[in-house]
Amino acid sequence: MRQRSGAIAAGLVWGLGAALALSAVPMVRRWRKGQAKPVDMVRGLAAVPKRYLVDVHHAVERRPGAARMHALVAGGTLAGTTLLAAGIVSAFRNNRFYWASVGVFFTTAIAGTWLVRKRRSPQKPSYLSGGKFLWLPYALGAWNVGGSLLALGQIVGAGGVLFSAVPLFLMLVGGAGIVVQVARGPMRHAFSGVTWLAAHSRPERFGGGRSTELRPLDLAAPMLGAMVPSDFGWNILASFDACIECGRCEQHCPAFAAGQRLNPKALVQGLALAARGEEASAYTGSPAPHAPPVAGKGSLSSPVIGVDGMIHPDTLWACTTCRACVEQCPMMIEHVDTIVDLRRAQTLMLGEVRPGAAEALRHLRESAESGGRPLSARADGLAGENVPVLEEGGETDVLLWLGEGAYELRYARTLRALVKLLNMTGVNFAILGEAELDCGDLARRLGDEATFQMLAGEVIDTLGRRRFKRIVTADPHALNVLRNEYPALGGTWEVLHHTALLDELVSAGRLKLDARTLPPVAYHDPCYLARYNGETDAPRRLLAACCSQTVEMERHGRQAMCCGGGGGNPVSDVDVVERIPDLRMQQAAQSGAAIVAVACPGCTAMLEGVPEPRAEVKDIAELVLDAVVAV
Amino acid sequence: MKAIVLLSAGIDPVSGRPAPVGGEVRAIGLARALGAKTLIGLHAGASVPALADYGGYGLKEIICLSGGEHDPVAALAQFLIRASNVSAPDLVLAGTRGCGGADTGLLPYRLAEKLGWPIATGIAAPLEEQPAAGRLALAQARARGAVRPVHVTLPCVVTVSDMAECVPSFVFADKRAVQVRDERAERTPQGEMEEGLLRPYRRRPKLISAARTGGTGGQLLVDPTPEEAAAAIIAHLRSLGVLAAADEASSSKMT
Amino acid sequence: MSGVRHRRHPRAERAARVVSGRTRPRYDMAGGGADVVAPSGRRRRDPRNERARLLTTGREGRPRLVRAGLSKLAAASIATVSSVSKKIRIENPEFLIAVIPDMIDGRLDRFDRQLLGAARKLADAGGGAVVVLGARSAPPMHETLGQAGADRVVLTGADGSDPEARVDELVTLLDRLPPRHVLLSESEDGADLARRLAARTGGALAAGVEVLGARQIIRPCGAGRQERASEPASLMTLAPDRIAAWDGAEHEILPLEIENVAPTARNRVQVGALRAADPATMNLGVAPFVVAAGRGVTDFDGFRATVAALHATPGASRVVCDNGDMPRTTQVGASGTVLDAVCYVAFGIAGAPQHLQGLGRVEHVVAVNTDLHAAMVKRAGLAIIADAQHVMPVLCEMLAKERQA
Amino acid sequence: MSANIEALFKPLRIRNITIRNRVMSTSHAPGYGKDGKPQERYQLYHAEKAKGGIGLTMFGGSSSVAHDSPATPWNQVSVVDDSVIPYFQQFADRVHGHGAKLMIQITHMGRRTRWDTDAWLPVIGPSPRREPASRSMPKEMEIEDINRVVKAFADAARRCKEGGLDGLEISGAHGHLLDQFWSPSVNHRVDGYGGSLEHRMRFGIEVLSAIREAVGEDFVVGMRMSGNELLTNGLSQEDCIAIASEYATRGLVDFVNVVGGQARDEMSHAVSLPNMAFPVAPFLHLASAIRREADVPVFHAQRIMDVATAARAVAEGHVDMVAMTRAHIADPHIVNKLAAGRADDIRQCIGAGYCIDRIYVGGDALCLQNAATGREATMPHDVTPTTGPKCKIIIVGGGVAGLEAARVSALRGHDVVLFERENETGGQVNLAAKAGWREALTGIVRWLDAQVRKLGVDVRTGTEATAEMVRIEKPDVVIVATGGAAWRGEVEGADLVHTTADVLSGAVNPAGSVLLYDEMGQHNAASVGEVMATRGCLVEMATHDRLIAQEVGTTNQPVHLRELYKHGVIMTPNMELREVVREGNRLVAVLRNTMTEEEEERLVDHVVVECGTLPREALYMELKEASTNHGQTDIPALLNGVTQPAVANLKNGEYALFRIGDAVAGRNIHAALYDALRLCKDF
Repeated sequence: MRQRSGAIAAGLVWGLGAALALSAVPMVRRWRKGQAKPVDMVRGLAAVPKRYLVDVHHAVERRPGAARMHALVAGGTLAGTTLLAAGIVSAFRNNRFYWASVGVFFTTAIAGTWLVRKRRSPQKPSYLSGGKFLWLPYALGAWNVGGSLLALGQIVGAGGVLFSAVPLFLMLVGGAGIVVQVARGPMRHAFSGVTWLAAHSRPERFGGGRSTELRPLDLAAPMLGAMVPSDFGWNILASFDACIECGRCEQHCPAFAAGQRLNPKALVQGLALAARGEEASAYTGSPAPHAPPVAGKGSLSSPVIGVDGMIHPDTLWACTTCRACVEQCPMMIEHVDTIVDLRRAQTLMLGEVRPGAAEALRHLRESAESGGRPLSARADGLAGENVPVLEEGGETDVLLWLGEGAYELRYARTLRALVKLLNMTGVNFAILGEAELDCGDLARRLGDEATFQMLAGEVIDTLGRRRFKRIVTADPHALNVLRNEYPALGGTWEVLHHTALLDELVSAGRLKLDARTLPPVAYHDPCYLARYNGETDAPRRLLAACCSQTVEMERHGRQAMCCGGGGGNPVSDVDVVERIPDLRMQQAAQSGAAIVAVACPGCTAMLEGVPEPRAEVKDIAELVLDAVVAV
Repeated sequence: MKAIVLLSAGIDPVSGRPAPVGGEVRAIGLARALGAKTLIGLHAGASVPALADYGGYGLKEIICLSGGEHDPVAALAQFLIRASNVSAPDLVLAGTRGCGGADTGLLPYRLAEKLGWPIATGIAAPLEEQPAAGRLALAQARARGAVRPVHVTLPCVVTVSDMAECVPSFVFADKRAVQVRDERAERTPQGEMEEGLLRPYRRRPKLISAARTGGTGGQLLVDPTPEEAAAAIIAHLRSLGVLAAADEASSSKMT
Repeated sequence: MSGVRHRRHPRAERAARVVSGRTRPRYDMAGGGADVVAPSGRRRRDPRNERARLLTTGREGRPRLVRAGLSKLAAASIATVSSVSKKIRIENPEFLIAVIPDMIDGRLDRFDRQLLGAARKLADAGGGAVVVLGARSAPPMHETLGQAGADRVVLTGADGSDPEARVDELVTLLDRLPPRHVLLSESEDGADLARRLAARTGGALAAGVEVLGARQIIRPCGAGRQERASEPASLMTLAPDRIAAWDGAEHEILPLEIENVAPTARNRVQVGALRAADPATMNLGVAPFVVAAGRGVTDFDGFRATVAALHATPGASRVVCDNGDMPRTTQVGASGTVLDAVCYVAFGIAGAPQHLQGLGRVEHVVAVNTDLHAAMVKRAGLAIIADAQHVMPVLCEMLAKERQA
Repeated sequence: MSANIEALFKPLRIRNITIRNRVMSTSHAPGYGKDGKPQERYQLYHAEKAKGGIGLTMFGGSSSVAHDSPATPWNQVSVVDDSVIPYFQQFADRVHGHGAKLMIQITHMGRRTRWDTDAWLPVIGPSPRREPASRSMPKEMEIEDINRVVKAFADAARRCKEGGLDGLEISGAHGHLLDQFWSPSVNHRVDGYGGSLEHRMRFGIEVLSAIREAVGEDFVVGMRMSGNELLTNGLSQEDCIAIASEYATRGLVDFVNVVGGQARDEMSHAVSLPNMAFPVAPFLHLASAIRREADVPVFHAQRIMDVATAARAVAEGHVDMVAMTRAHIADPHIVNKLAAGRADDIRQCIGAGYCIDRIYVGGDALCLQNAATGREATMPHDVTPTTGPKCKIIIVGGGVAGLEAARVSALRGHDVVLFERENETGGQVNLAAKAGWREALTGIVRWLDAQVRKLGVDVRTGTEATAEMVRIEKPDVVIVATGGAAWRGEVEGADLVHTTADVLSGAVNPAGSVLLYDEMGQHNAASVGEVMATRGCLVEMATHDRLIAQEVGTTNQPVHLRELYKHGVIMTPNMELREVVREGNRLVAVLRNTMTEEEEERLVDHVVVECGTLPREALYMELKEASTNHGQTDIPALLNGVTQPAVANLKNGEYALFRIGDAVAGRNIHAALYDALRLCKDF
């Protein structure tokens, strides 16, 4: 009996394995309806363990409780179950040490299972989903308790109903539950997650690398962007299934926090449900806040955006492309790529953009400037500073890219400070003057790839006709496009953020600063500098050198919260409950900062737009200029 | 209904880069609002890349009359007369004026004259109630948001107001799908040339009068009862015509 | 420069003051009689009455002070009031300049006057006369037209309801004149009519002329990035507010022998009556009828109700906007919105200079104010010295009653 | 904020220079010149505007090119020899250091100056016609004089260029030699320089041609001129447009700087420097008309005080550069505040004309509402926080002295409480502003009040402070700014008269006949006379001075006189009020002629007097004994700009006491503000 129950248990494991494998078949079949992507699956699969243990865990670890839970339950269950599968070999079955090991693993898993249950009990946190998650701990518990009991019986040599029938029954029930969870429930992430990790669309991200640039679209393709789920790459479809609904994206999404009709988790789940042909009601997490109702139906081949579809259009335009969700996602899902793909179809195939955005895009097409302002007016704010203009065929060391912000009175002040610093230190620099067009960032984030490529082509041509060593810009959005997105279109330059250049000048001793006595200063990281480009240190070094007292907001560095100014959100007439910059300035106030240091024209405009009383907003260049004691 | 939209190769007033003319974009929108089934763009001149943008606003087909730039009215009229033999257009729509050339806004009028068609001008939208076939009821846009109903016999030329809100959205996929077809216009002699000297525009201020604070005296009521005061105000406003008569006021409320 | 001048003889004035030989002569400032000597023995003077007693009428209606005293005045030295201002007559013009004004509602508006100003420039450069076509009103209009610079008037019959009939009539009349230049306004109606005329006659049109002289006109073209300077064209439209209205002496309208044309309807295009937009949501700068609140208003809900009842667009003074009682977009004044309204009603607004500047080209002002001396009262065509706060509710009530009736 | 504002921030390129924005200050004579040179005070005054973001500042109104146009009368700049060049260089460096451009006005004033100063040379002009304003009768210029002056202009222009200035304008406005030639009201010559407009323009053409030859192509040369002399027989608007167009077409000028009117007598002087009685930008239409016809940039100043009007003038294209000259005297940091979105912090010029009125009596230009202007070396425009200990400062009185003391103290970082017994701050200025066209005075209070509240001062209006209330606050410093109370003077029967303050406050509302007696010669009596006359009173205004409103400056007094004449007020100078007695229900006022001592009477319904104010000092006296300094301000410390010793050496529980403004002695708004700023900036 005792011997037999061991063998049955091993058989059960194999049976479970088979059932799981079978459950994956429809999933794989569905994914194959997505677009083919050149992915080296063999190398990808080989890399999975490392990707899982390093990169995924790095993200999971940001919630220590979840990491513990996951390590115990996944580790225990997988190890116990795998070991039990080896029980097919009778030699093992006779070994007490073997059973002791099985018992230890399953007992560990029981502890983990208890933690799984505790997550949603007695009260489910809002960021977590319910539904099948609610009985998942019982299925796991049945399986693991069964396994433990069985092992205990084997060790102590006891048999009987308690140590053979009961454990086997528990394992049978638990196993069936697990099969249901994997085939039709959140546990599918075990399989889809592995697939996605192996076939990730940005493998460069693994091992601490960065890959944030949007990829060019073939403008001759019949379908531009994604209108229906099957327009996505097959691996992207897998990534939707890989979502474990942990809600970290939701917790970090600035639009969600401000009640702006976007919940990245609900978005990914909406896409996954649409792809599976399930109804929206199957989703049990928080919805996109205040989003108007939609039909909530979908299929692989029906439009996913729209009131008849799965996701309301407002959701798309609320995204600031800040990448906070992507940064947080333990499954490394690419929310921003997804949103931009969806926007591309809306913009390029349907012309469905918000009136404000349509106006901006029209200006970009017709006058190469999003406000329809004369290109010659861009440098107006620098008129008193005698900045040379780099003409065609000319040469300089540093080409200063002014960006869209230069038109604003406020940011012109920052640029003046920067120009003064460059003049002080004798840096040989110039601007493009009237030849500087919009870099195309806004068009691209709004999904208008056609206008982006048109502008990028002209800009690359303009830059190609001038000689310079590197480009410096105070606009992280322009920096991101010039540095990361133009290479794919044939333009590669060394591009520096102005804080990096100033930091370089200070460390080279060309600029001497004296920390001024100021009230506490907090640095607000621009998304496109910190998350997109990983630059968080140079600005902080500069601040430390020019202000007596710095503080950090709770969310800073790569975890910083967006100001709300990116991704075309400000021109998209987004319905607002709260304004994102208001939330950010509240966070600044909580940190005790009286001055918020910024390094981006978008952040400056958004944060200064917050009604007073609020902290003063100053660009790092301005703070540095005030602190200069010698050059 | 078959409609032709007259297209010109315009420029953006700020940057000077080639750009579609706002009025012509609105003309496409108005044609759609009028329920035009067939919608063709017509350009007197050889095709230029910027014309494809009109495709983005909803034109599937654009015909360019190469050589027509010498005398656009003649070229367009010839084309339209020829087209009438096959399937006559009911409607020719145009913007109020071009953007980048002489910009006089005279072309649609001349074309209507040449075709012997009536012309309805400054139109913002169709009226809700349409008359029997063969006529069209349109809303002419007037300053301060006012409108004037215009009834016109088909076939006709219609110019679209720059205040019209019927701006179609721009769809890149449609732009790349547009068929721009070159058709040789019959050789026409060079039309009249504008005389004078062409030079960069110098912006001149509009007239302003001398600032003044005082004024001439008028009717004066000292310490009237509120009733007297109100009655005087109402009577005065009525005499100026700014306050509708009581019966008009109630009837205007109903419309 | 006002035409009133005072003629004074300081020595005579002094002499006239000497009244009595008392040590301290007296005058009564408020009294109407001669200087008096006070009980104290001091001279008691009333300088105001001293002046009044010596005042008579001088030349051209100026006040004249006769220091020697009026009683000594010879009747002959009283100047006869004369100078009837002379009208300018152009009897045998070298050529004609035709002007076709819009004359919306039969009135000559600012643009029409500018048109006549431009026509005068062209006419006066060579002894021409200005002919107005289209004044459909009775003779009293002649005076206004003459003041605006017209020499002849041709009455036309067709109105704008059938634009083609109107063009037919004008083309015939112009053929009969024929003028050297025809001028219209680049306004909504003028622009349309000018183009219809050009298309019908096949002539050229200089549209939207911004600079006009006898030898040269300049008009923008090329998307407003270029301009074309040329000789004045035979048919021109004038951009609004570019050429000053005639501010010289009145012209006399002389009769013009011309056979009138009976317009025949074509009925291909029919233009109906104007339907106005909702004033409540209209942009203040273009609103035709603005009702504004100032310091004298305290109940702003009541004010808004009044504005709504009048079908007007709401406005406010700076103080009211400073206090946040009305949105900043409603501020009227040099530092707010400058109005272009036909009528402006000011409730409780005294009329600071900056506020009055915001009235820009407002034609008619109604002031309701407690201060008789307020600048707004001086500016008003109808001024009511009363508490705006009491008048508004009654006004509302009356309008509501009318509506019910 | 108006959408036009951006238009102000558009750079303007003229010849070889780019001006960073469209806001400028025109050349004027602040009276800061010293020995004919623009020295430190003059330079700092303009450098402050440059620091404040202005695009172009022009200095040296009426800088002279020749000895017979002396620089002495208004402490102007003399460009007659090379000794001025180093000063120009230093000046230019200072202004360029802040990114602004610097230009000068050079001129020959012709008959519009005095012969009885340094060189005692006769004044010259195109024709011997006396100018009422300068009271000078010129010598008719001979051809040699013309050639000499033309050369003098050219030499002076060369000096300006060598001095590193960015450009210059010659003046043909305000009746200088250039427009003396243009104007048929002055020029009666029969040679080639007189007669037709073409001939009258010749002198200017020769001057400008000689200047261009002297300075070469890389130097901006402009011209200031009138857009309409508003004078019978003067230059009409058409004449002025013709002159501007002709000079522009000939390429002689790179800009024209347009003014309205001229300044050859008292009223026209007041009109050309319009004060608060005038509408905003009264002559913009003249500049606009020239801008329409002449193809050169147009500059224009004249009562453009608020940024909205300035922005509108530029945005609508009426002018290319908008000059806010007096506006910058009130606040030299207009542009920076505007660019920083702090338009509400701009201290807006109210058009009091105090600056200009001072220089016409030989003084230096000072701002009625900004005591730092013209004192940049000693007084801060930006008050910086103290590095010393923070004090508790109690200020009693919310008039302008108290408000300024509160503002400055709060900016220094102190804890400030302000008591005001009325329900609103402003004190006597509120009263003064009730008089006719003086309403704009409220602007002074409005700005101070808003600043004080923004800075978090604890403003307790409707609270009359007592010594006890002050002590409870445990102050370190107490400043008494309780102002003054109107005085009835020493006339016999003073109990029968009212003061002007009684009339303005509404305490009395005289009707019938009124004798208004003015002992001060200031604005108060004249404006109250106007107020009463507009209310229908029969007013006679008597004063012991030689003139009505004798102490009021040249841009304001004519407006008072105009209004008084207009309203039929009888003006009786050289009379002293001796006695008032009741006779029946009327009053008899006894006046004595100050020259002949003859007495006469007026039988009137009311007598109103203006005899100034006496300090309200009761609270000060009560607090004085317990204070460490017995209420005395240490004058050397005050003058040397160091912290008052009483404040520097304060011990716990003690307080120092000061009094400022009219609470010390009745003076004016500027004195009150200067008292406060000077004292509090060092706390």
